[in-house]
Amino acid sequence: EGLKVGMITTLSGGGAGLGIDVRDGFMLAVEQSGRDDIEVVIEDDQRKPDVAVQLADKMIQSEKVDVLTGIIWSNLAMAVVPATVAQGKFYLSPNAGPSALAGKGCNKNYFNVAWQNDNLHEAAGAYANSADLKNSFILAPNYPAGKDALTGYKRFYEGDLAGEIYTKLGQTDYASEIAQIRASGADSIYFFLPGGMGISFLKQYADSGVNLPVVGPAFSFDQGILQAVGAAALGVKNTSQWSKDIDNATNAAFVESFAAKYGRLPSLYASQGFDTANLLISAMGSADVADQDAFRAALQAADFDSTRGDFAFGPNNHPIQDIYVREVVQEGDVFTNKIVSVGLEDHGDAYASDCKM
Amino acid sequence: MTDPVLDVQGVTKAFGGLVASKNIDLDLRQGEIHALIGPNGAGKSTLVQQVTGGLTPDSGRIVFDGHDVGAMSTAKRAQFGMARTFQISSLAMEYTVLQNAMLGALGRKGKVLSFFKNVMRELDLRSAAELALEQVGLSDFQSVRTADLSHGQRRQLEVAVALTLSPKAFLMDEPMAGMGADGSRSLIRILDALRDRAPILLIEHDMDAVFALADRVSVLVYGEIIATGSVHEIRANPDVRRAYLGEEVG
Amino acid sequence: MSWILLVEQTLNGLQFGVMLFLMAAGLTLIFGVMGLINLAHGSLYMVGAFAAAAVAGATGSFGLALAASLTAAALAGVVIETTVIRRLYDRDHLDQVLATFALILIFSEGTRWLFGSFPLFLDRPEFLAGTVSLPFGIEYSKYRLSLIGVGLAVAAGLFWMIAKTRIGIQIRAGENDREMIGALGVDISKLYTLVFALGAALAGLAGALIGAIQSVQVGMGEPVLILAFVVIVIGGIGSIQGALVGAILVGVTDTLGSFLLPKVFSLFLAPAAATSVGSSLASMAIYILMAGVLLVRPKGLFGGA
Amino acid sequence: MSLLTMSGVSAFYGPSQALFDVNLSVDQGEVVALMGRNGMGKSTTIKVICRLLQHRGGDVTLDGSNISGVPSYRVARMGVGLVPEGRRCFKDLTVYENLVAAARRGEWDFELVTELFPRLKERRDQAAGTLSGGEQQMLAIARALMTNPRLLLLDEATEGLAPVVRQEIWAAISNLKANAGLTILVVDKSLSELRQIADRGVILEKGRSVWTGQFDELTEELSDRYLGV
Amino acid sequence: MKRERYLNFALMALLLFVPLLAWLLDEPFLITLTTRAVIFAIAGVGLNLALGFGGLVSFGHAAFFGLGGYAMGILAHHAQTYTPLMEWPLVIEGTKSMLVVWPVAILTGALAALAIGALSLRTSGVYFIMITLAFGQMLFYFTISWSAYGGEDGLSIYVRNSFPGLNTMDPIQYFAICYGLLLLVLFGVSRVSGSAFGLMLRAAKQNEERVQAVGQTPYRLYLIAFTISGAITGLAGALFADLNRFVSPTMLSWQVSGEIMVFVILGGVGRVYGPVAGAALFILLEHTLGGLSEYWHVYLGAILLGVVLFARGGLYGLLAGREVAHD
Ligand SMILES: Nc1ncnc2c1ncn2[C@@H]1O[C@H](COP(=O)(O)OP(=O)(O)OP(=O)(O)O)[C@@H](O)[C@H]1O
Ligand SMILES: Nc1ncnc2c1ncn2[C@@H]1O[C@H](COP(=O)(O)OP(=O)(O)OP(=O)(O)O)[C@@H](O)[C@H]1O
Ligand SMILES: [Mg+2]
Ligand SMILES: [Mg+2]
Repeated sequence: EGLKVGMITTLSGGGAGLGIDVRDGFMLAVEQSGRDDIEVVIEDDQRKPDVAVQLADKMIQSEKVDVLTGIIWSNLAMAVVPATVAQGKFYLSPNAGPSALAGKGCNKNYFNVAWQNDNLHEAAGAYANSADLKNSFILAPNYPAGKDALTGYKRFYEGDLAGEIYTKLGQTDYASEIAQIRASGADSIYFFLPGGMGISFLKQYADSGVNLPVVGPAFSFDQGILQAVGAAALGVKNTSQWSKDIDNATNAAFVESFAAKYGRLPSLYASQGFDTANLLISAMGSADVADQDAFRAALQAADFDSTRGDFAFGPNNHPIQDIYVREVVQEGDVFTNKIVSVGLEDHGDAYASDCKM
Repeated sequence: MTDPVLDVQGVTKAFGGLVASKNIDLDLRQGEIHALIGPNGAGKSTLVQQVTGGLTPDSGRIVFDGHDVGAMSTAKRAQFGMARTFQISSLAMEYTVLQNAMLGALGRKGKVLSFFKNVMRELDLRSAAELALEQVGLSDFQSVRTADLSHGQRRQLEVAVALTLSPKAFLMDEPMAGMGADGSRSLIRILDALRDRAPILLIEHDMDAVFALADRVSVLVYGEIIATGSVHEIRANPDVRRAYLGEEVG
Repeated sequence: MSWILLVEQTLNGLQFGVMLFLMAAGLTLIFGVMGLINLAHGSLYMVGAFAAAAVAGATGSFGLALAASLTAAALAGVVIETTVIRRLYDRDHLDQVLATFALILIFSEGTRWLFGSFPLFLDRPEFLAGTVSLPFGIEYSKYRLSLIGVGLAVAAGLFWMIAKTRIGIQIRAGENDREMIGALGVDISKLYTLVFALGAALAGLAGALIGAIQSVQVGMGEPVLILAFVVIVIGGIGSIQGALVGAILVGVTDTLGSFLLPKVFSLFLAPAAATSVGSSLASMAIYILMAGVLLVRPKGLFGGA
Repeated sequence: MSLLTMSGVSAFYGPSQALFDVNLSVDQGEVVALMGRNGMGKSTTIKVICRLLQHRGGDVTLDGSNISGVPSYRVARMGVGLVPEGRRCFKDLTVYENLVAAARRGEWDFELVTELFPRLKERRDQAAGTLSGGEQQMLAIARALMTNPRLLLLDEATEGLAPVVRQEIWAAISNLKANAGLTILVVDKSLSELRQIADRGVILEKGRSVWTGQFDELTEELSDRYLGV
Repeated sequence: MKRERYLNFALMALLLFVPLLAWLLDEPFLITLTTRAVIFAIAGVGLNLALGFGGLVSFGHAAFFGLGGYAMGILAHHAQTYTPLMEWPLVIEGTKSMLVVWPVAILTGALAALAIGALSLRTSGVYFIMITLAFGQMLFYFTISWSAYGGEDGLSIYVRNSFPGLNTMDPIQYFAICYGLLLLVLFGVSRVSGSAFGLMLRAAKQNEERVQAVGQTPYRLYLIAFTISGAITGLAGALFADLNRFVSPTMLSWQVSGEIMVFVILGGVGRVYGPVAGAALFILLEHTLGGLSEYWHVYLGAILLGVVLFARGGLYGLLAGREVAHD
């Protein structure tokens, strides 16, 4: 029996790069599987929650899909996932992992194939301890994901805080924050500024004469962004569950075939899309989606070759995985990342204990 | 004699260094047409603006129908029964001629906070509006868009709207301007009959009209009233002839 | 908190303001002089930044990149003026809003089509890298300092052009009565094309200059556009001085607001709550400023009587 | 030779026709009065000449060349100066700026026009929108002169002016005609004043030119029928 | 005039026919899509009252839309978590009944519009556009950081609110509710448009001086219109939140204000049914173009541009001709 997947992701407007990577990674895996019984319906959510909700309705009611996936942003996921699983459909998250869906709001039909939102920040906190950083200055935008980020960092970080700032969402000028960092006596900086915000921050930081070690989650040092930051990012440590130099055959083949097919290096989002598809395909191999319980068990087993190597689901269907520390390096003309250490090994998340399924 | 309907007492107004009204006293009595004439830039429109509420005098009092209206808004004064026509037509250009006339009738009744009844079916208002249009000779144009009227026709409509207000006094700033000879003549007839309904303060450069209509004439020059009197006295006044009328006229 | 830091933050606010002015200048010119609400001004800013990034990428020269940003934005300006905008002058603001909103869609997705969905790289020139030392031990970015210079020069030039030159007078006359200035023998449509191109070029220049220290990506123009509107409304539409003063007010309010408000709240709130409330209020600060200014002066600071 | 001719001109505002078959010519150095009651098409005719309104049928020629489709600024540069109905001064510009905006090379300059209207010199830096009605009218005339026209179109140029000033303006116009050879097409409401300065008259009735001729040929019956006087 | 009436009828019939057909064919999504258009139409009709009739170009109507949404979201949130909304000085419980939610949303919209309008109407023209935007942005940033109700993540309501005798989770029944409300709002607005208030309001749009001279105060007329407009848009917000079972700060963003404005302009400013046509066309375009290409915004932009340039007065201007004065 075939399987119909609905992918709702961001394909137009400012945040389109992420959605396109997830889609391309996903479709690459589907294509490589050689199966013709997977049908994927793709729609653009324009990064608007209400549009995402409408599309989910459409996919479920009209397209009659079995599985939904694709959403990039936490606030869109919060709008779509509860209703989707309530209607008895599976949802596989290739990117967003809001805490509300990992703890009390978890659901047996909701699987997160990327990370719980706090994970990368937690690993960064752990790394800071191991790198002997004792006085961090931390900043993030003033919205739920930003607050989660700093909470995640502080959960593992043991040193003092030289300062803690919430910036405006979408802010582009960071002179003021940098001045505060300079004046604070910090010995390091941790920041979570996704997308264009991170690019602006790093460029301005590099030009400010302040010279402290910087740590961030992979989102600001991802393959799609690094070229735009340029040399300003060199040497920065960042945490990620994936890197193109993770040493396993699946990953090597993925990086090579992705680059060959799309003419660019894959990003972590692409790897997440790729893994999501492979998880799905592995489940199809051992169960029929019509038999929900069997299919769910097959998903839970996570019996697929992940680009990240070891991959398993915790009791709340969120990943248990290694989180690496990477460093931004230059390879020829290209800026990219190299693994320097493992930040947290077999790491789950802080909310699993609240989850009662 | 009864109190004047409008009594302007010692009004002064300056724009920077230019004093456009200097301590002006002027009144308008029941049943009369009082013409205000004077050279361009003498301060006639400025005075009307102060009376109607567009400008606030620097000092002086404006008493209308027994109320000191000097500090009131334009709308409030209009509700007291002060109707004006503008020197440059000021109409709702997208409306039909009839709708513009309805505005006056409606404003007069003060029934604006009615949200559900179709105004165009309020027959008392409508007949008031139609009557006024007939008086100025616009009956045939009732359903023409105001923006499609010629300049002179707009002037006529301007007067019609003032008529629908059935006010206690009219202030008319150059109502004849832009009207053709026949238009002027019929307007003279209208105004002539109107003075019994409400007195008119008439600003006009058309001397034929002023001489035909005015009971009294005041002459304003450089912000000061230099003479007030009957048509006959004013025509004979040599200062007025020099400052305003010129040689050939009169 | 030291006084030095406060001085430095004020300087940062000033500099942010001047940056906003670069963007707002073209907007106020088009808006005030031609009476046109151009939502697509942010798109021209983006065009400038992308052109600069593309040329800098190919040639490595920042000078050429700036030239490219000016040319590309001016050209885009001429094209949209002659095909779309000129049909909108005698329409009401609403039609202009809709049409230029449509232009944003076309420009944004068109750019993504051409350049892909990922941000581009654009860096300041090497000789402006690093910092200079100012009095009181303030280290200040050379590049930002030169931005202040460029912004002030643009302000002076524009002010002179609009207030004093014959062309400036004719443009303002056209704003009052376009048909009439034509009937007096002035080819107002050519003039407007020129002004529009000039405004566009300024936006493009701003995009390139600012893009060098921010991210060059699709949609980059929209947040700045809103800020630029705030600026010109505070200053009074059409007034170049107003735009400058408004920009600096917005810059300083924004910078000092996000810096000081959390500190103020921490005097009587728990630290976590203070940062949160303080930063929330800081994001609203410029809008509160704008509403405040308009309530006291409904036509902005320099907006006539 | 005719400086301006209109033959068989028709014109529309949207769907409604305002001019039907208008014929008119103005010779070099001549003053022609355009007359008719309110709404008969005088201003429309003026607008057609300076291209503020494009006509549909017939021909309009200026100096022998057909000006259909020529934009208004070109016609102005060919020497047509307009004093429009309702003044249309640039209200936010100062008096001086109003004049500078229109100025073209020639005899008329700021000094000369303010000699004709000294009041304007006094109000040099005042915003035109705050001038009195009559002052604005003076400004509109002065502004047209600043373009140094060969053909001057005056549409109710004396509306709202005090009688003395009117007389001055008519005198100045006679002067312009006599000394500068200026050609003038004038719309005004006072028949008696037009008689004094115009060489010829044209009467419009419901958008048609119904009479053309010398003023002494204008019988009482005609003027009563078409002008209401 | 006659043409306009036929057009209104055809439009409303179409809006009714499409979901009925979809219902027969079992295409529930099409019903939802039409419902979305209907709700946006209500918001647009609300804005049109201020914008079309009063000339008040509000760039902050998303605030009323969003507040209506939050009014519904907060009430339902408290009801579904069994926590009272307020305990002092009196206990207020949440609710999941539409008959309570609507009046609250309407009142919220009206009060917000009254407050914002009272301040904003001191300005005019472009300044008014911007000051309403400013108030909208203030509320937007406020909701983003309003962590009690989810901040940027918003609030999810798991099932729609209830309406006596109907199953609101059934798409066609929920559609019927929204359609009924649209009809009601249209009826109300068209009466207002022809009323004494409407005549004076539209006169104020054209010429304030004239309105003052006949003894009326434009400020008061505007404020009343703005308040009613905010109330209607607030209602639309509550319906929209219920449709999605979700409310978030996005509903208050300036893009949403822009979209509501687009519905009005696209349909025809100042035409009572204009926003209905505008919203329907916009949703149709958004939905059909989305499938064409990743770069579908280019086509959307081109079509919108075409409408502005070549169809003066929007769809209604194109199809029903220039607005004819009521007689
Ligand atoms: N706001 C203002 N600022 C400066 N001067 C002004 C202002 N308003 C009017 N004036 C000047 O005040 C004087 C009086 O103007 P007003 O309009 O009252 O004249 P008027 O008697 O009505 O003339 P007219 O017959 O030409 O209409 C004029 O010289 C005018 O320029
Ligand atoms: N902008 C316009 N749109 C539509 N119709 C118009 C417009 N302007 C004038 N008309 C109509 O065209 C006809 C001629 O108008 P025009 O302005 O040429 O008259 P006029 O002879 O100058 O009259 P007046 O002496 O009143 O100025 C009138 O019937 C008028 O209603
Ligand atoms: Mg006057
Ligand atoms: Mg005329």
